[in-house]
Amino acid sequence: MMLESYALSSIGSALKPLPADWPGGFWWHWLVFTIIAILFVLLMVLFFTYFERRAMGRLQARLGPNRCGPFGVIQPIMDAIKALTKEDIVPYNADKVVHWLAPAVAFVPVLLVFVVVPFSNGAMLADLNVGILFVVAISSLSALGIVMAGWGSNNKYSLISAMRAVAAVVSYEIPVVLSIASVVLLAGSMSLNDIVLAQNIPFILMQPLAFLIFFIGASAEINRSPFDLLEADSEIVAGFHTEYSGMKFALFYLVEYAEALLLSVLITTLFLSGWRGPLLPPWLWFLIKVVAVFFVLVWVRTTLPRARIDQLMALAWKFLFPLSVINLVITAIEVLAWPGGVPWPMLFVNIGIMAVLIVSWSRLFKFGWGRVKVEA
Amino acid sequence: MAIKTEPFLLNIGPQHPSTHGVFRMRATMDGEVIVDMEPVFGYLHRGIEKLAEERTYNGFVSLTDRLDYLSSMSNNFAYCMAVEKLAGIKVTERCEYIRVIMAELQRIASHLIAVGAFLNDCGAFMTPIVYMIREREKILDLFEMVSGQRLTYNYMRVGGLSQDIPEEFLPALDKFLEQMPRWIDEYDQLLRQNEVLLARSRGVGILPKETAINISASGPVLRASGVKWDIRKVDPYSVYDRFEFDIPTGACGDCYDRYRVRVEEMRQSLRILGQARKQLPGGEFQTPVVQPVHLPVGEVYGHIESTRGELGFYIVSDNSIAPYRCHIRAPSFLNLTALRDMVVGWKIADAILIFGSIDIVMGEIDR
Amino acid sequence: MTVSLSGLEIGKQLKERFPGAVVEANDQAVLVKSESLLDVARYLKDTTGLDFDYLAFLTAVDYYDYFELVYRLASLKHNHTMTLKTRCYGRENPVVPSVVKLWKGADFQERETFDLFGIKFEGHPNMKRIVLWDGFKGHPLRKDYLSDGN
Amino acid sequence: MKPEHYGIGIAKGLRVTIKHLFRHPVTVQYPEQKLHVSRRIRGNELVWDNVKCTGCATCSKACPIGAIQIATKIDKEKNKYDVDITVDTGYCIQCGLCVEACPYEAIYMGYSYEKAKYRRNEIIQSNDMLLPSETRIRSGYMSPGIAAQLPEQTLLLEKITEKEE
Repeated sequence: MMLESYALSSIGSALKPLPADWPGGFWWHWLVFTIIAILFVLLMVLFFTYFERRAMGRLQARLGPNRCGPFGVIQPIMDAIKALTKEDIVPYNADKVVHWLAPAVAFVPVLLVFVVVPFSNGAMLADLNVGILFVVAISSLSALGIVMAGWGSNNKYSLISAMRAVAAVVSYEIPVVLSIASVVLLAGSMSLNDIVLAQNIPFILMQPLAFLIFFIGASAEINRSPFDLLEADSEIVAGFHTEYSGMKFALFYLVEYAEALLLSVLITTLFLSGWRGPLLPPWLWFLIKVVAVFFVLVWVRTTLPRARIDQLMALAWKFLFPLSVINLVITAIEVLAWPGGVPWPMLFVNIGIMAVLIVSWSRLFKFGWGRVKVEA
Repeated sequence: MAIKTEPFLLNIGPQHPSTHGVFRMRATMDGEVIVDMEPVFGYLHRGIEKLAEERTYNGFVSLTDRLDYLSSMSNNFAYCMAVEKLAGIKVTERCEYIRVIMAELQRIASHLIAVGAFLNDCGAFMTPIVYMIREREKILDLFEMVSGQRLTYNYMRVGGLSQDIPEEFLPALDKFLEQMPRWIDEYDQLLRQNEVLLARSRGVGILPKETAINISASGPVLRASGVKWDIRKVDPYSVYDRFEFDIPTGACGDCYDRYRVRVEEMRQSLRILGQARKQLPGGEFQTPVVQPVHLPVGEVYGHIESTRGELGFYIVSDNSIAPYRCHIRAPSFLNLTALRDMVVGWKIADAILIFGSIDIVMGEIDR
Repeated sequence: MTVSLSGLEIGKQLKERFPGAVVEANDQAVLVKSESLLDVARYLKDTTGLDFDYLAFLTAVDYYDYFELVYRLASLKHNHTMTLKTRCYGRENPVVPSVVKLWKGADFQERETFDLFGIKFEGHPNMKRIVLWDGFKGHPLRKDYLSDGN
Repeated sequence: MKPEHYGIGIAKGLRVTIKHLFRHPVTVQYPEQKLHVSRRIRGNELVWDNVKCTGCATCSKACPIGAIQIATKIDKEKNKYDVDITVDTGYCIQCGLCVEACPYEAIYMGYSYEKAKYRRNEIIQSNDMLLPSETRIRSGYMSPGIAAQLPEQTLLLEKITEKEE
């Protein structure tokens, strides 16, 4: 934490927006930010595992980990050591190559996405002008790793989980992308840095519906509760990582939290005006917002039961998809109607539209379906 | 179905996070859908019915704790009542009231676990069960105070109780009765209207009224199907005829109804507890005849409304010091008969939910 | 209050309806022949006024010479109960008709009785051991059972 | 039909969980913090009173498990009547029936609960090992006199008293 914040503060301020006279130019920038991105992901994941367990403990009237070190802060490191020293078990009859490759395949894409995330104004590894496309394209690749794990484990629970993963990722990609599209429409750019710069009013107020859809859709995609069907512990034991142990399991764990981090970072960037904020330095604002979003994720996970797979699909196609299309059309009209300036009316109109749409669409909510007729 | 698929066999259990013990469902699956299911159990079979034939009548009380280990007090109650019926012992008023208080506290404790585990099966990550275990802990404290144990109480004896309640018990009970309704309200707030829970449990695993009766279901499972059948009301034993309480019933017998029936039963139990607390008389807690040694020849069936349904002890005596035969009518065992019909056609996630909503305890099923 | 119907009354009714089926009828129970058990049970279940739609439990008692099967029936409609008994003889291969078709609740209980007493229920769709494993020797609740399986 | 199920239930649930964030956790940090158990606790390890015991073996008969063995013999050299008691605490189910059965109040349940053993043969205890000592405190089960001297039980009911609305 401290190390990375120090690095960010010194380098982030020095690197605004990318000094041409930096010795070595591009390559130094590349090296520094690669290290920052990797450190950011690893350290934040360590912090998140601790933070989630602690927050969840308190939300459940427990204490959470508090034994290792002061307030239990060393707990994630201890967990990592434990995972590293554990025996690595490969199930009999497993597809060994796939089984081995899966954790890495799952992990790399998540790490890649952080290439385009701005930690401060312009402080990012690559300011791609199609940044958001890059994010969308790369992040869903990690589903491949999950499918590989499910297939390679030679376990029926894992296989069910892998199939669920494919279904969930494919269907939730659409509402997520559509809701991002409306943000892009407002910002007028696909670069994440430009999107942040465009947010004089955070887009969560301008695009509440898009935010909601993105939040639900993305948490379904990264299998956070209430859509954690991939590792639904009460149904399919541990899903795709049932048969994983030791470091390979730790990698999956890392993926899970890195994805949660990615979700928090994206919501911060797209909807909560990223690193922007008064008084405090940008990188601190960024971190505060990321942790706040993650806390909401933890909070939701603590409270909600899990949806069923067909309900998950139905939510994507019957609820989120139409709403996101409507939202996109409305946003497009609004952008045409109020070109430039501070569109305050848009804010209230959008909030009103969200309320009306959600209430009217929820009338379609029905119970008791989902039984399949089975011929005896 | 248009696509030709091949069914496969999935062993859910005996070691699975949500089979509530060592229970196994041999499920034939078509993708996520269960097309056939066979419950397999017996992993916890200890032959308690046989052990009863080798224990004295009082000695067996401590083994009844091990039947339905989440409601030991009810088991003690049922067994002692059956033996007393056979021996013709009339226990004192105070003893009856204390027994009722214990049985109702036990009902709340057990339903807390049942509801919490059900919601946990539903995927609410640990939260409801942690909250509910906290409340159960308070009841266990009370039980520990009177009996000295937290799980296997072994508190009741044929002809009375092992000891009278200590003097600090009643103030603690008052405090509990004052606190508990608020907590139940809070749990209702937590998940009663939750859309995800409603979507998951409404209309899922419907057990129709006729089927419920035909498979000899009892307890909350039967009542959730809309049958107003509670042994406490229809065949009042002990002093239950002196209390005012309602029998909550469900509308259609789905998982949600079973969950609601349990929560409402907790409220009714609190009502009974309040009345029993007020009416609790003084006097002896035990009949002078403490140890019935030779019971008269005959047979008896004593049943009570245990937390999971009709718990009965069928005892045949041949005038020796131990029962000649002791059959235990275990409610979860019979409720489990319904499982296959309820599960087939639903998805694996629903199967877990339906299974959780029946609320079984393996100690009672395998015996 | 649940009324426990006297075996004498029902025994009388049954004697008229099924001559020769009732072996003994006392205050507590009606003992019928195992051949006519199914007919009697069907009659008890379907006759208006009796309506024994609920099988409270089913079990067996080993009396060395014979096994006595105990059926406790209840009617949720009229709130009354009765006990029906039947006997089966022989220790090698005792057989009684199954009542699963009438009360599905008998399913597991008959399997359990088979498992622990070795009484076969004719007509049960899935007559196999339920709490003990398939290779288990002997039937433990029999009075002459010894733990070495003989 | 009322337009419902638009998330009001979820919001209510979220409210309940966030409320708990500001409440005091109920966890007890066990080895450091210890609660007083019930005065009547049926802890492990029986305590035996060699003065009161007559060797009548009522406890042994009352035990549903058969964990207590009592043998009496006359020691002719010392002209003494000896009681030889052996308890297999591994079999003991802590039901307390022996304490109840004893006509002379010569056997007690133990008050302590941290009595794990490293070796199996330590579980089987006999004679002098069963006598009361500093580490083998007698519980007040079935003996109100001892119960009155033991500390009062900590109740969770009194510990958690937040939520006054």
